[in-house]
Amino acid sequence: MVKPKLMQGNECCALGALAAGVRFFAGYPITPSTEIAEIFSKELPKLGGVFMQMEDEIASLAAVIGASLTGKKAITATSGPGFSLMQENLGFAAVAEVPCVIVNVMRLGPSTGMPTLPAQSDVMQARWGTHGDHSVIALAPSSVKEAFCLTVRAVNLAERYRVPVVLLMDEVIGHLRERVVFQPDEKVVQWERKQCLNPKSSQPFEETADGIPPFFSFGGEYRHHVTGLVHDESGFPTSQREGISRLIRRLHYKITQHLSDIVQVEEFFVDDADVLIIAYGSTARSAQAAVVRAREEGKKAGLLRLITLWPFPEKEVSTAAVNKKAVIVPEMNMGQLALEVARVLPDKNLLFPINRVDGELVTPDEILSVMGRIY
Amino acid sequence: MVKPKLMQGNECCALGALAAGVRFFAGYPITPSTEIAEIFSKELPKLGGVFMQMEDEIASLAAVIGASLTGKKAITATSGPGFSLMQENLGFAAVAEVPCVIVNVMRLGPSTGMPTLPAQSDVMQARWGTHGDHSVIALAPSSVKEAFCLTVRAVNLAERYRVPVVLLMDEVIGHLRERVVFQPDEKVVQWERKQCLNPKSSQPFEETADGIPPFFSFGGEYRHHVTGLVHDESGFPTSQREGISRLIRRLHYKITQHLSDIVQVEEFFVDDADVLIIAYGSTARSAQAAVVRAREEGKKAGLLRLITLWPFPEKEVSTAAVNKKAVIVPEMNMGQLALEVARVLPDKNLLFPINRVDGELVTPDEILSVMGRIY
Amino acid sequence: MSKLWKVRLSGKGGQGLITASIVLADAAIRFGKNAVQTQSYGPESRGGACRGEVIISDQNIYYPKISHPNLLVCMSDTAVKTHAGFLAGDGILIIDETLVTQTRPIKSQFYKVPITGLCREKLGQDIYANMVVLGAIIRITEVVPENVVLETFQDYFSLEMLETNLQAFTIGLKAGEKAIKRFGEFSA
Amino acid sequence: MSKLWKVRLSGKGGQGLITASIVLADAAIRFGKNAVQTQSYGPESRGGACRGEVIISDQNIYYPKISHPNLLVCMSDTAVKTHAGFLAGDGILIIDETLVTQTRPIKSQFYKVPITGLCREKLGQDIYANMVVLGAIIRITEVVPENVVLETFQDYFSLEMLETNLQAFTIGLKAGEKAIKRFGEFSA
Amino acid sequence: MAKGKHKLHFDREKCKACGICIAFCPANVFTVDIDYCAVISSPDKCTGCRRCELYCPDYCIFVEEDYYG
Amino acid sequence: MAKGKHKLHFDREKCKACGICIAFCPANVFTVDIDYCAVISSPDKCTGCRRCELYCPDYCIFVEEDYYG
Amino acid sequence: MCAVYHKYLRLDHLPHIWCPGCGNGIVMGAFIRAMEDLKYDQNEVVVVSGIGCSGRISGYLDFNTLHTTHGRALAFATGIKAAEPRLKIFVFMGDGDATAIGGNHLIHACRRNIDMTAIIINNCTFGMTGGQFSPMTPKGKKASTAPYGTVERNFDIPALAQAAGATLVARVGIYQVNLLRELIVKASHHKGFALLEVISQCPVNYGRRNQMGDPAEMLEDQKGIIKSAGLGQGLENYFGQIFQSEQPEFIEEYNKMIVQAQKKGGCDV
Amino acid sequence: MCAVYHKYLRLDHLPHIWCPGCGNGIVMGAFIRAMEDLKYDQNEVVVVSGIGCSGRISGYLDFNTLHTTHGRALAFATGIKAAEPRLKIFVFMGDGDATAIGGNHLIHACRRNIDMTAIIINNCTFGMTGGQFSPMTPKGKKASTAPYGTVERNFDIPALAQAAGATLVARVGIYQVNLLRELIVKASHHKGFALLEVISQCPVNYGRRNQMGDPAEMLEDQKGIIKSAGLGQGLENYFGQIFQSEQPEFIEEYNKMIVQAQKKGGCDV
Ligand SMILES: Cc1ncc(C[n+]2csc(CCOP(=O)(O)OP(=O)(O)O)c2C)c(N)n1
Ligand SMILES: Cc1ncc(C[n+]2csc(CCOP(=O)(O)OP(=O)(O)O)c2C)c(N)n1
Ligand code: SF4
Ligand code: SF4
Ligand code: SF4
Ligand code: SF4
Ligand code: SF4
Ligand code: SF4
Ligand SMILES: [Mg+2]
Ligand SMILES: [Mg+2]
Repeated sequence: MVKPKLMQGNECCALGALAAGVRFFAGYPITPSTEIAEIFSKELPKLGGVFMQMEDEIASLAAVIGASLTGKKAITATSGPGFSLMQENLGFAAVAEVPCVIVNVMRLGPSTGMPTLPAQSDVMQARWGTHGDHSVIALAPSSVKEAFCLTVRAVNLAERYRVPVVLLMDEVIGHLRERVVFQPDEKVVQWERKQCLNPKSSQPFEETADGIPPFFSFGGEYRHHVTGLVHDESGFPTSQREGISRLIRRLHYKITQHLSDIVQVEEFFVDDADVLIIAYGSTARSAQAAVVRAREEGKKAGLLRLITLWPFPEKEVSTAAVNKKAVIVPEMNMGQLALEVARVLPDKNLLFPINRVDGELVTPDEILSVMGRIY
Repeated sequence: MVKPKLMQGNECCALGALAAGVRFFAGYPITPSTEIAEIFSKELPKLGGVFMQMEDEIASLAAVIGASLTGKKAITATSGPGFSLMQENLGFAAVAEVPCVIVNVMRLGPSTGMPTLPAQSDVMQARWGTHGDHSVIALAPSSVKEAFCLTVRAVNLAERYRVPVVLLMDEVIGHLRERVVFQPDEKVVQWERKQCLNPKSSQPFEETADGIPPFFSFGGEYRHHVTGLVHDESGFPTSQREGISRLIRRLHYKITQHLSDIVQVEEFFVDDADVLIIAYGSTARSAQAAVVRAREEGKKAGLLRLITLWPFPEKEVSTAAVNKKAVIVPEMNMGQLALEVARVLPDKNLLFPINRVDGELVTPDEILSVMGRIY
Repeated sequence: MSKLWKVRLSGKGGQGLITASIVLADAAIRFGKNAVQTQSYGPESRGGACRGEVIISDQNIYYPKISHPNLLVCMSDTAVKTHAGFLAGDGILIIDETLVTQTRPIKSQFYKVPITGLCREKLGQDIYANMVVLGAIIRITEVVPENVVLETFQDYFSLEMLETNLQAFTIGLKAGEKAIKRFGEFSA
Repeated sequence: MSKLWKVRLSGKGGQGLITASIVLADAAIRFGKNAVQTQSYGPESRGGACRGEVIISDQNIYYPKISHPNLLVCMSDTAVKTHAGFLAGDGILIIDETLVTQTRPIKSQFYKVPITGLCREKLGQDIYANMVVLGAIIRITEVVPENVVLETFQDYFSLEMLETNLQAFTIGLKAGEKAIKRFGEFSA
Repeated sequence: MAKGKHKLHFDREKCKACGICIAFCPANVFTVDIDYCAVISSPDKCTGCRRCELYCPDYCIFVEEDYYG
Repeated sequence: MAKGKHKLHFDREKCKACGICIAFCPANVFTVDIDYCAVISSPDKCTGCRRCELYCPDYCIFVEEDYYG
Repeated sequence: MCAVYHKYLRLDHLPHIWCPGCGNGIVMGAFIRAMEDLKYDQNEVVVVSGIGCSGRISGYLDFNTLHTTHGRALAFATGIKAAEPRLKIFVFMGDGDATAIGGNHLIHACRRNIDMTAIIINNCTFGMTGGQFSPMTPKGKKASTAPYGTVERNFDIPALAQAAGATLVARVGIYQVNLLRELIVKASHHKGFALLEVISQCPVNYGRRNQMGDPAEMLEDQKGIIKSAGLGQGLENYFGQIFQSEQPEFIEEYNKMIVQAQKKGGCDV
Repeated sequence: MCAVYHKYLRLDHLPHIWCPGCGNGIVMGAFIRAMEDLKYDQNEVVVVSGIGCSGRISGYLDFNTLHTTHGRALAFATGIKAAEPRLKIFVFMGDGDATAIGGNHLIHACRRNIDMTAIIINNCTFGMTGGQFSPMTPKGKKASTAPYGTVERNFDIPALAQAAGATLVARVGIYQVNLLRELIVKASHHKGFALLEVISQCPVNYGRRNQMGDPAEMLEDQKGIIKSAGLGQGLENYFGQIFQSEQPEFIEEYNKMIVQAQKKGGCDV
């Protein structure tokens, strides 16, 4: 076995990206994500890759998209205020189908808020932050090791589906240091973009069976046009009604068609549970602790940990909720993913959100106490 | 009776703002909202007010907030791409409780999209576009006259609740010209900010009974500090856990505590209806046409028109949905407010969304045909 | 209850059709009708496909768009190609004979008016063609009385421009007259 | 199964307590334990309230935060005020006698160590106080063997810095020794 | 070798009737048609200066040099 | 009127021990205490130049002019 | 249309959407002729543009083309160049695009001195959105958002770019089509960030509102426009003049750093 | 602490959060003494700041104070000034705040020549986030995101501001505390946009990483820093020197326009 190591969430995120083949980072420093940039600034030059500190977050995502258009795997990292500024270009990446990963290490509050305190309050923003209808994938790691694995996965999903993927890490995980073990047989699998093989028979935004068009890269053998305007399959602007609808719908279907490949959840004593906790990120750890303690007390608690937040694991949540007496959703926000859970639950009276917005992680005690009240 | 006039939605929006007492506009041109800026550039100087064309949308909302801090009523107007850029400062207005109105004349698509075509695809963004937990009010007019009235109301709500209010107008309404009648006895009521009367006994961000702190204006008699950091009641940054939580929660409660004052819907043959349509903005007009035709055919259709989109009229929707055989939600997007309706409906199988994303308004025929299939 | 009019003016950007539709809607409202006006245009600021639409009614107008106009004016070949097929069964089609090559009757109520030609000929410039269109419409449909339209003009044109636009409108009225007379020729 | 340690090092920014907590967590992992390390600090880059926390266990550590430490080190008066009340019933409290004015025993297991004073006196500078702390902890709790900590040092300090940090650590070990001996004085 | 004549190629389809070539041609080669589009009226006067080609925003005109046809 | 002496006021509470006043005082008025905070050791040497006051980032020092006390 | 147009234009996307007499077409023509001189492999050229009438240029040119978000063209271009330095980059922006919303990316591209050619097509207005004033609309001129004439001062683009660090700057009018072509060639050969301000014309949304006559008249009037557009800080009134200096270029400096970093030893991933 | 500090500081919010020897405190001290000279009614003064260590200055000063979003201070300030022209505006920004994310608002405030005083506290780094390089970090210096030394060039802030249209620009070091005070007074008296670049120090996140000694040593070293921070385009190396010109100010021009507009007759609302 490989020697276990003490590693930090942000560190593992950067190293995961490098392992996934990322060779371009552009970003603008912001607490609590800065370590990610710092690691890239140190490691990328060694690998011949590019680290750029841009003038702001808008430029950062723009540069990442530009780099990705040349075929490079590219990433940026930020926190709330920067993520807000990236929204317009996130929409560009969605509509122009440019693979890229945006790490958002979530901190508390709107505006400057509380830069050093954790929150999970950008969950809805990750889905809805940009204007217009679009598709996006968002993942949330619950451990330092998972920060590595999910960054790899984020890069892979971005490449496979030609979408912006948001890694929603909360500050607790980003700054957490813990024991990480890489097994000697553990391999980092890299997914590559579907490449255009023959420009005669394929188009850069074509409606393929799997919904994902082949990628034409800048500086490759075929020239093409990329625009943020609604475009037809060739990539040029269109104002044909069917063409418009086809593009916007495909941007959705290319994700919803592949839920089984994209959506990941983890079950922890779910099957026989009476009370189900649904959680993600660091709050899922509190939930795990609560489940362990509840079980010790003989209470049948279980946890459905959401790894993929968007597309929302609708099927998994409704299946897991079947026959449960209560569903507890602890979050470090005023109740965001709980809204989605409410949408999916057959009976909203079963839903018990727990919300903390004071910069502290929800505690196992709080979860147990809610559990105690209802069960 | 006053002579009826042919007026445009964007025009009425600007005139409504002036009637509500707005004397400051800062914006950056963007289709299909530009007429609003153009009218302000003509009318504001006549009234001694200020029209500024800023370097971008970020600066526009910043300038609006700055102007509002001096006690002036201030507004900006934009469309999707600009609205995305405003998100960070929208959060600032929310957390610093600065009254302001943001008009978003919605156009199609993420990124540049289809600048001249209508959509209703920024509904979720209006609620969730900025990072962190916050409160926001959003209204959607369905007629040109209502563009006037709801702009007045948006200004009033912003002033009363010290929040950013988003006027979500779709391009159809923004560019529509129709007959507008102002009754001679029609008065524009202006709501004013609660002012600080005594700085000794009150604080600029204090927890009052109604949740709304008194306003201290720059250049007034009392000096104070305004920050986008989480702050205590005096306005200075705090990292006390209770203080943080209190602020974030108050930002919510000051809205949710006043739903009856804020939420407006309009019923159109709802009571005895078997099939309920829930719609807003221009699609509500298609729905009205559909209801009229359905009734002509002896079908009991009704419409609940949402005037306030955020806070979501949860109570009104669930009440109106009682005993309905089906609920149809037509939108010019991939289904956004339908998600909220789904959350509130007791039985999701009753929900029938109609979605158009090709830049055309949903037609009454489409609604009738869905109705025909289910009823 | 008088007739419900669904008017579509179609052509290219720069022809002033949107202005014509606005003036028409405004005149209808002055005349005590209900009216809505909408428009659509492409990214091109000149020369792209462009249309102005007006619904005139005595009732509330909820749905403001027109799927099947009962009065269609086409000021380009593309306009004919795009819109003629949507004309309501009993609808009226007016084409600008100067610009549209397809001049064979394609609908029962088919009027040919050499709009742009007349405008050029009499006023030396194309840009008043939109008011010629308006004149022709008013004469052919009588949707709004002439004098109400003339009244409306005051609000839309500066003093310098008023004169020529009035001329254009009158040219349109006469041309409409003539077209009605010629109508027999084409009636299917 | 050995003891579950919940260690909180509290003081001010600039004292190096976060580094100390990281080294401790790393050493614990080298020693085959499970460990998580977290931290919290204010906006001040120096002098603000600051803490580093480590949980050391043989089990999975889910919830990574500590509400009731069973080993608390306080390096400022504010730290004592803020954290002492949360110490677990059987918990150990170590205070920096040099910086904390409250030096009367407030918990059953109460160790006074003149951490900063010793550091200054022997090394001429305060900045190694964090390794003095670490030494004291190791001696008092024996949570990780000395040699494992020393091994860990190689990864955290450059060659130039290693020497002095080792010295500081040794000073801490000795001071811990002494504190244990003095412990009797305070036991309630 | 003797220099050939300049041959003017003009694409009426593309002309947007901006009037630039007409105003800029030093030799008054162009007039306008009923649509205000350019018309090559006096091709023989052409000096081959290529102003029309270089300034036409729609690439309607191409001045072929050394044309012996 | 005769000019009075300069009186140095110092607020130890606020001092963050940056060392600026110590280094900048031309008259070596300051030394440091165990916390590296400034200490007014030789007040009499003070020339009243106010450098300590103007450069102290924490406003710990105030040089009172024309002090007759 | 001669062969060079056939080679570099996407003929199936013409006619372009620009109005009769719009300067954008003239600039694109000069660019195409400059490409004829430069003889780059089309696959190795990237044309990036912003949003605006001028931004539509990328759609018509047969290279790798990118039509970005409003104001951000240089930031996208920076990513492309840094990721794939062998590519030749040309960035087209409108005056609004480059100097209103995109001003920050402009000065930072100048500061970094990253090797690319930027062309600002300055028609003194926001053409695409219907003629609002831009930071380059001369004071006193009318615009759809300045019915009483603008009150704001303008940038002197070359002076600003030079102060920000650009190492080749020039201003040229579309009137000077041949000079424009030469300058594009020169700018592309320059190692570092080259910025050309091209004084262009929007006869429809700017000229008409300001009674500037037909496109041909506007074209003749160019020198006057340039004068009034200057801030009067020394660089004004140069018209085709070109300032050039040699300074470290971003990619070169970055590559030196890579060598440095790689000496220090490998990454443990 | 003398009376002037008592008057202008919010004593209950001190001690400030800045590190020992941080230049921000020295700048704030000079500002307070300039206020003593200016004698404005405190209720008529607005202090706006950005985000960063330097941005915290607004919280300590007893005026109307506004701590904005990162980089946007000048845009907020523009709204305040335009809405309430009688207020005296001072805007504090860090080098990152003003020249990285906020560069566009900076050049536009210069261009508009709107009457306010902007002070950039240039400590050559992003202090608050832990010492990443900023556009003002001299080339070759280390930063937390430049472990091998920075490769980017810097802005010459006064040259940039002047080219953008600012009508009073100066660079001064915190070493020159008295000059700084005088310049603040002069800038505030100036009609138009006045920009002061104050070379400051971040001993913790910049100085330490670059072995620049203790705060006192850094303070002594200032002239050297200023030299290397210049772009070498003519304006470099002036240290306290001040460039001033008279140009139309935004509010004045706007007011003239109002007069014009009101002549044209009323609005029908
Ligand atoms: C974020 C954003 N704001 C505003 C717009 C609307 N918009 C499109 S083009 C343009 C300005 C065009 O002016 P310029 O860059 O000078 O280009 P021109 O059309 O004059 O060539 C604006 C404001 C937009 N597309 N995106
Ligand atoms: C939009 C956004 N991006 C990034 C940040 C993080 N951030 C806070 S302060 C700062 C830079 C501070 O540098 P500077 O402006 O020079 O101020 P200093 O701390 O050096 O005084 C950054 C990047 C932020 N708050 N908001
Ligand atoms: S310049 Fe070109 S587009 Fe203009 S009139 Fe001449 S040929 Fe036609
Ligand atoms: S080449 Fe010169 S002379 Fe010949 S037609 Fe063109 S502009 Fe006239
Ligand atoms: S006033 Fe001058 S001489 Fe006196 S203590 Fe201060 S620095 Fe020293
Ligand atoms: S300058 Fe001020 S803070 Fe620094 S040592 Fe002297 S008194 Fe203390
Ligand atoms: S609007 Fe102006 S810039 Fe745009 S295409 Fe027309 S003439 Fe050219
Ligand atoms: S980090 Fe630097 S700039 Fe910030 S307070 Fe400390 S010394 Fe000052
Ligand atoms: Mg322009
Ligand atoms: Mg700084």
